[in-house]
Amino acid sequence: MSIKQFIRERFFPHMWCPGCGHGVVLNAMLRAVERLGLNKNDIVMVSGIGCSSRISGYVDFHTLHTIHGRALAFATGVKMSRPELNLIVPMGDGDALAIGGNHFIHAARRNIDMTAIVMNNRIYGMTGGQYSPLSGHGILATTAPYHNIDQGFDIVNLATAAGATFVARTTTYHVQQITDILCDAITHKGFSVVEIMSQCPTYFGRKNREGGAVEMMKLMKDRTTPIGSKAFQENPDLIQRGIFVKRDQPEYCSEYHKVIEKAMKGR
Amino acid sequence: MSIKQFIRERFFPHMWCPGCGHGVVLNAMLRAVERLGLNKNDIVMVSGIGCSSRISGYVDFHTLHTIHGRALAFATGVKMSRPELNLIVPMGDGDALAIGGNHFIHAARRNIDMTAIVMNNRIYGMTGGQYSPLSGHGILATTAPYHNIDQGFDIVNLATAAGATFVARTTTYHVQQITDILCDAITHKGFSVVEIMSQCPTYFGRKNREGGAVEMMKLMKDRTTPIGSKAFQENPDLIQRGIFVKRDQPEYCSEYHKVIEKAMKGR
Amino acid sequence: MSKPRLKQHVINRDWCKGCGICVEFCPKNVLALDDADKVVAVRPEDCICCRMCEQRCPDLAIEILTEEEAQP
Amino acid sequence: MSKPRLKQHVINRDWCKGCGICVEFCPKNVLALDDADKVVAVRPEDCICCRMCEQRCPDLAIEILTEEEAQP
Amino acid sequence: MSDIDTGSQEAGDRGKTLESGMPSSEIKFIQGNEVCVEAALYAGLDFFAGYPITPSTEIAEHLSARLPQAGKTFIQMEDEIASICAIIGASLTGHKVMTATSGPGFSLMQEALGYAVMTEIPSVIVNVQRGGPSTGLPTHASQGDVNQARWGTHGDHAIITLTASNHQDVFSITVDAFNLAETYRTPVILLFDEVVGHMREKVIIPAPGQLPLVERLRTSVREGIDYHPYLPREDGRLPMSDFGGVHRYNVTGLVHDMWGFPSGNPQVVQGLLRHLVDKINNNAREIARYKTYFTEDADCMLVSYGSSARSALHVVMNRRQRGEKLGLLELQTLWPFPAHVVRDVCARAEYVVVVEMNMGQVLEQVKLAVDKAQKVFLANRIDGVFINPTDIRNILRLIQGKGV
Amino acid sequence: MSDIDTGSQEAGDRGKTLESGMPSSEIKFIQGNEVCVEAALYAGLDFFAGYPITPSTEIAEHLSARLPQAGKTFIQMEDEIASICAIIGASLTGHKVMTATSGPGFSLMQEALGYAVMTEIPSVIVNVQRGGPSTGLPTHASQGDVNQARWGTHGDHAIITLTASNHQDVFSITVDAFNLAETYRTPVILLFDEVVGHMREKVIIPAPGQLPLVERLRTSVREGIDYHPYLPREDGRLPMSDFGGVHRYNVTGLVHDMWGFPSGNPQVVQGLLRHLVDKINNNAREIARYKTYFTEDADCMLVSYGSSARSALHVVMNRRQRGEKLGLLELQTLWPFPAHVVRDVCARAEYVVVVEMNMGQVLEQVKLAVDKAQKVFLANRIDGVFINPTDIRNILRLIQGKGV
Amino acid sequence: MERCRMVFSGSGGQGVITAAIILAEAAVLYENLTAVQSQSYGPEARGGSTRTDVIIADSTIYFPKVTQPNVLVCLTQEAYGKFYPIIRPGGMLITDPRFVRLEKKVDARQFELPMYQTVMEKIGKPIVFNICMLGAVVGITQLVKPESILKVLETRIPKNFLEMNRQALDLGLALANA
Amino acid sequence: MERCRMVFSGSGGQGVITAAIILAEAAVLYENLTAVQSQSYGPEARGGSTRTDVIIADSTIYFPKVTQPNVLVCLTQEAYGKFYPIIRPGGMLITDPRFVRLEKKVDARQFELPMYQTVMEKIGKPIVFNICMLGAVVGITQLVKPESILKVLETRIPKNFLEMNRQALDLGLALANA
Ligand SMILES: Cc1ncc(C[n+]2csc(CCOP(=O)(O)OP(=O)(O)O)c2C)c(N)n1
Ligand SMILES: Cc1ncc(C[n+]2csc(CCOP(=O)(O)OP(=O)(O)O)c2C)c(N)n1
Ligand code: SF4
Ligand code: SF4
Ligand code: SF4
Ligand code: SF4
Ligand code: SF4
Ligand code: SF4
Ligand SMILES: [Mg+2]
Ligand SMILES: [Mg+2]
Repeated sequence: MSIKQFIRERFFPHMWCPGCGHGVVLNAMLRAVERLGLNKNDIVMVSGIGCSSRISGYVDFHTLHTIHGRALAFATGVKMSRPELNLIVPMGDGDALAIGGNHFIHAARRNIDMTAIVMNNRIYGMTGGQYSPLSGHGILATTAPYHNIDQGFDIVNLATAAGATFVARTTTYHVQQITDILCDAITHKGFSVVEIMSQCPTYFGRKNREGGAVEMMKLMKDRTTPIGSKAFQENPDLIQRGIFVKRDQPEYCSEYHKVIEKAMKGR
Repeated sequence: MSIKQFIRERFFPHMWCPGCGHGVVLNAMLRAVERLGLNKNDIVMVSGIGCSSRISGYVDFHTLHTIHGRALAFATGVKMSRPELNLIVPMGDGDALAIGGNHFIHAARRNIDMTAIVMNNRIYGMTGGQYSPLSGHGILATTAPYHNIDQGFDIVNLATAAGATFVARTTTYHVQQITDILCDAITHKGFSVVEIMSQCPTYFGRKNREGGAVEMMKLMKDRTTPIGSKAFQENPDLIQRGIFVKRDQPEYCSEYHKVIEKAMKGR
Repeated sequence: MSKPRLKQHVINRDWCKGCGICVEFCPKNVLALDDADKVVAVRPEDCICCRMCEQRCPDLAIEILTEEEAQP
Repeated sequence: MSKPRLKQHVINRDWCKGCGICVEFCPKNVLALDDADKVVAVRPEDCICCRMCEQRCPDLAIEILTEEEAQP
Repeated sequence: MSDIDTGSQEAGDRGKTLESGMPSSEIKFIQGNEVCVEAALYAGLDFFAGYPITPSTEIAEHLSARLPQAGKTFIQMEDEIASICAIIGASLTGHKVMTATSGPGFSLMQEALGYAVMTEIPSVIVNVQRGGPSTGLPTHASQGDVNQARWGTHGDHAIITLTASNHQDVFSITVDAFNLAETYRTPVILLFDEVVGHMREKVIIPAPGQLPLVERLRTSVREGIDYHPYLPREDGRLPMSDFGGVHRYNVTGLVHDMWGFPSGNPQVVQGLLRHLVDKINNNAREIARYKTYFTEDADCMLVSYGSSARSALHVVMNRRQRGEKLGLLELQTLWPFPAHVVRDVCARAEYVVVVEMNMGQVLEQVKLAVDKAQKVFLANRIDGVFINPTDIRNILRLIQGKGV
Repeated sequence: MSDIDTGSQEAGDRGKTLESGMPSSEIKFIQGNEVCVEAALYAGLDFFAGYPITPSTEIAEHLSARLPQAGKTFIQMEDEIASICAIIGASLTGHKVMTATSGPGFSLMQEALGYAVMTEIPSVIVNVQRGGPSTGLPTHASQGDVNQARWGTHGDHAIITLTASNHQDVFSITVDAFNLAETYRTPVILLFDEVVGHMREKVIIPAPGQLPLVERLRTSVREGIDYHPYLPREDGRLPMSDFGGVHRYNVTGLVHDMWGFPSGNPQVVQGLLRHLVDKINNNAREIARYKTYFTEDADCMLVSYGSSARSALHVVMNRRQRGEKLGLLELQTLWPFPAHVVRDVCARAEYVVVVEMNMGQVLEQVKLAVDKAQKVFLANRIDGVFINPTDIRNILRLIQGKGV
Repeated sequence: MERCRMVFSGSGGQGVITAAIILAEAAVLYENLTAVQSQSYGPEARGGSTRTDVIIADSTIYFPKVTQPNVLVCLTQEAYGKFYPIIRPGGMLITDPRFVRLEKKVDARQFELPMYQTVMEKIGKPIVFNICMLGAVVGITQLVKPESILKVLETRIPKNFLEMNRQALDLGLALANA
Repeated sequence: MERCRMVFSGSGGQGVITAAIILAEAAVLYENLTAVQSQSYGPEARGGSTRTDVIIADSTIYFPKVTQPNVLVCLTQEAYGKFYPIIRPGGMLITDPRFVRLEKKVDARQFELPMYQTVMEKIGKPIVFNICMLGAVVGITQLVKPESILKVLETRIPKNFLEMNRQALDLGLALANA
């Protein structure tokens, strides 16, 4: 399989549970890299801490497995010091938006050129099933034994309001869309956010009686619809999939380059 | 003056520079408290660190002057443990949205009943004039001697996307609107965000040749317009003032109360 | 309620920092800064008691006392 | 490009965790889990080489080898 | 035949041992983390805010079920910083509060911990230690955060840090933590470790009233009279007034005067800093919790704490059976370091062996405490594996010059 | 007449003093914070990320102007956590990096500092100390973060911490910090204080080449050949490979093997932790920077560092003129604590007086280092006021039993 | 009584930890014995093999881990391969042939019990496999009375599942005594 | 030379700190002297009075702060009230009557110089008030040559403002020698 050239085979089978959506994301992401024909030496993957963040250990790029919630801040250092590299920053929903929420909105605001992937399983997988800012009201979790009263973020809205210039959403059921969108996102010059709804059968599925991986993927199929589809007009509870934002705006590293030029000339 | 009943006179004249907009916010805020007829013992003001955050020292409420960026997290503890109190949380733009951005979006998401006031002077006043996430592209600051390349947040958009159920903006020029909006915001049951554009003549004004306090206030008059005004339709560069969002949604403390009821019954 | 009539501009000279905000935005040009950069009501007779000075002062240093208020 | 013809389902039994995703979502019901909860192609002749199994497998454990690909 | 079930056990003067079978007490077989939860509830915990992290997560999980049952508050915050800030806010309204975390989260809490020290907020912070530094070894045994508990936040300050080795002690020391937090108006750190946190064993939940509880000392100053939030009484304690009550005062992390308002006056600065340190360090004897085993005649004193003390005690019991004069001092108070206890207990020992799972953090304190630093040795493990009696025996043999 | 301008000055063996008037060196009259900036640029600083905080802000401000002029990178991040994370990322791509902060920000950086320790990232973290704990006294003099620099992050580890008392030394010690960071592949902490940071005095910027610079040791392993990012060479150094270069490897804060991949193997754990500590602590002699004044015959040795050492030196010069046998040991390396130097230098002194602006943080180390702890005294100030020669003289009088 | 040190090992979903806790809890709550249970985690939170240690005694237990178990239960080949060397000479090894092929010589009594197969045949729900295993352990070691285990199950398991668990326990006891 | 310890005090906007830095820099860069300048901040970052210490000497300066100034400049009443007691007996006190009313007895030569008025009359820009003050200090103390001050000004001030500053310096020198 040609995507095998991008993985570190010796660590397989990976640590994820059977049916974990994070594996699907890995699979589709590798296909995007393959399709784009990127050189492995030009890719830096930066991740935080969580089941999702373990993805960096499995890919044969420059990989930086950091601390919980801070991946985008590390990535900013990498990118600003080597703007020619491709930065891919996969994060869990907790990683990106609980402890990491601030770095998320600030990276978006700066429009720094990197691809943030939120592997959204609506739960803290790594620590055993606590609710996340994406769980949503009513959900059960090990720290919400009655029911969760926290409203969930809408990642797409938040990223857009914060200033991201590429914002998209898809699910692990829609693997080809993952690959398509990631190709677009990685190519986009600016901060790209791709939310990928993913399943954690072990904790989210079990706690919330959504069944196993297969059933959860079917739910993602049933609960989502392409942006602006007729189905959505009829049922606004459906979650839209696709590319919500794609716009041009000066990218941060290029802007900084202008500062250098100005400074070198004397103010 | 009847608003003097709400201040700690012994600390006046206050520490703010001549013409500092933060004083105007204090003035208008006290009038809102007066108009609402609130009992001083029922108000807790929680602030962070910054020139703006010094406001808590001057008012005769329960006052909690905390650490930089974390006011909303402290306030969450106060509110959740004594839901009947009125929480007013004034913050600087840096305090609320640089280091404090995460607590800001999460408090909004939870819709916890408190009034967050962003005293937005687009600069770090306390530390002497560095750029903030609200400075905006092109601005000069002590850490942006060439020009600032960071895009600014739109506080209204960000708060809305994060889930705040009351979102408004006004300026220190529009003092009566400050008082009106604050009355609404404090009364609103849920998380209210009020952005008050404020002047820092000492750093922002001087660095960016906007003149003194008077000139800066005139600029705020000229650069803003009521929401959806004709002027705005003609000139979309104008900044809109008014109440952008005001909607009902279950408030966090009440929701938690339901959890207690459920738990006490046995699941 | 009858139109308020000015009794006095109560100015706290210790608190006034001379920023000039009240002076500039007074619709009737009632106020001015003196030599020591403190505000004074130079044309009190023109005052319409709109209280914009009082409400805009960042230092809570100026207050409009009207006849009604004066006799509680 | 001619329609791909299946050469082989390459299944990595060490990697397959038996989650059943490929089985469930194969449009032609080609796959099944065996006793040891590993995937096997039980009806390879029905396979249309759509590669959905390959692309959805979270464990990179199944691959579709087609005739074209087989002779690079 | 069992090799460790004999030997008398002398409880140290402050080490309270519970007798089983007390009326209406309850026996449970639970994890150490859950014992901490039970004890916190017993002590009157009203408010918990936390963020999950291995190996402390079970504390949050159990409390999320238990607190609402008691009409009290559980909240999972967006991170550890928010968690400690939230409990400080809740403590100010007059509630008993706690948060729980592990290494990385504890590092994040350091700024706000200093705020709690400075503003004198009663609060309990649990750190169930895991292997460090950094993400390290999330699920493994380690006791590497002892010095961080003391010095993690910036600036001079003092702090109370407690630990325990078995579930009954986890219970009583957790209750103690709340009591000390109220007594000294200070954050107290409970420094447990992965072994104690995750292990299950019996614990007897004492009947209500069986363990003494210290309640918040509230001011008797009446409404309208000046209340000084930072004026110590004769006995050194500082009565509080609940936020939302009748006294409106200011709380700030800046150096402040007795009214709680910022001050840069050198006398105020010196006064406040000395007060913050002295109120704790001058009461080191009161705060010292420890247990002693066979200390009267021991030639070789083991000094240990937390789960390591279990292995140390195993060895002591074992060797005593053979007539070897080993003793154990089990520390339950780590900070302020009970140097006086260590000095006394180790006075006649020929050598002292500190048993811990780090590179010698308590070792250094013991060296400072005893008469002759050269007689102090270290028996430790730093590889994530729980130190076992064989490790200690092997090291003892080397110390005694007997080789491997 | 001046009271302090005589007396010979013996530079300690590692204390490099610059001669003025070297060709193409440049004289400047600037703040200590700006000296740090000049030195960092001299050392080859490529990348700075920071967040403003008093009294360190001027470092960021000057760099925001200077770095782009040199085609290098300055970025103001959203907070201190992001700042240290960003510099770690930038260091991995092969750049010399720095961040600067003060107490509260330094507390926030502790988690990521531990990550830099664990992943062995060359980096320089400046903490210009202010009064603590908490927000404390933002604009006042203090040296209260010495122990935090050592123990602020969780887990066992070692760290290098340097300081200086005057601008010429601020320059050379800052350059040293970068050199040591590269040599030992580690974060290095520069612990300055408000007085040194804000004071202006003369500094001679050395000509290029005048001070030795250590550049990043890059692997000689060629593309395609296995590169081991965490395999020390014979001499203990670990060659690096730039991220974005030809070797793709993994970096993690989990305990990892020589390839950089997570491992829980006890041998790997023990090996890594020992390596992290030993690479620094076993080189304490190499890393020790200090200066000595009149140590040969001193009956009374002052031990000091940072701005306090200026006041101490003032007293020494003054008293020497009167024939009193005072000496000064000025420490520039605080961690690993140069115990061997202290022991040697203080050996013949009748008493040793540690001069610092905290409650005795270096005092405790000096007590551990000398032969007789009882001969060590503390001359300090904790009230935010810069300790002055009179303070020291008064305390000396008391120590000498002469009363006030 | 003789102090009994046990290690139960298997893979994530098999419920060996729950079984260990139930056993230890039964000993403590209903037999007035002392017990300690602990578990070790791999370097990862997920996947991999699970190991839990239980010590049951009639006196205080200080060191809570097991270095040499009297009783070793292995429910996967991987666990068997990893742990068979630590068995205490003269101890007992319990395996299920559905998961483990015995390959090594050990100085221990070996019990190869078709627990999985029996559970599937008689009950049809793999979820009670661990209770069957527990029945076998209790049957072989006689450490606690089966009733004590049942008492624990009653406090932990919803009423409608209780019968199934009792059945599984009996199946295990029967296998042990076969 | 005699070591000279100075304190300049005033309020935020008056530029006393800049004046102090220029003086010290002139001494160091153009007169081969040693100098240290420092400033103290109030408890707050804003408002309040400003104080800056300068020591100029021809030998190493260790302790960088001034406890008893030879030269004390006070440009506000508040600063005067706060600092007059620390003046070194026999020192010099420089004030501007526009801002300071002398009320206390001090053992020092007192120079009441109408610097502000002069600047406003002759130049009309309050911004160079501090340079005029500096001229007065230099004129009175003779610590450095006026040319050295000018050299520093040249490196710091945009060309078109230089003349104005030179003028202000001269006005100060003149006042000192009046
Ligand atoms: C500072 C810090 N706090 C908490 C943790 C514990 N922790 C590790 S991963 C994680 C959350 C994982 O959830 P998510 O980011 O959604 O990733 P997932 O495991 O679901 O893929 C937490 C809370 C940590 N490692 N560091
Ligand atoms: C953790 C921490 N980082 C940095 C600082 C320094 N600091 C104090 S206030 C401030 C920013 C002030 O700006 P803003 O919040 O906009 O308030 P303003 O002063 O403009 O009203 C900063 C960076 C601090 N006190 N604590
Ligand atoms: S716990 Fe959930 S997120 Fe983690 S590996 Fe298992 S299924 Fe995936
Ligand atoms: S510095 Fe700016 S924000 Fe601060 S008090 Fe002065 S004018 Fe106001
Ligand atoms: S607005 Fe207030 S402070 Fe400003 S000049 Fe008027 S009275 Fe004085
Ligand atoms: S009340 Fe109105 S009119 Fe009168 S002085 Fe004030 S601003 Fe002017
Ligand atoms: S999807 Fe992959 S892991 Fe799952 S059953 Fe199929 S081959 Fe096996
Ligand atoms: S390629 Fe398509 S048809 Fe063939 S087995 Fe896979 S999913 Fe089924
Ligand atoms: Mg998740
Ligand atoms: Mg601001």
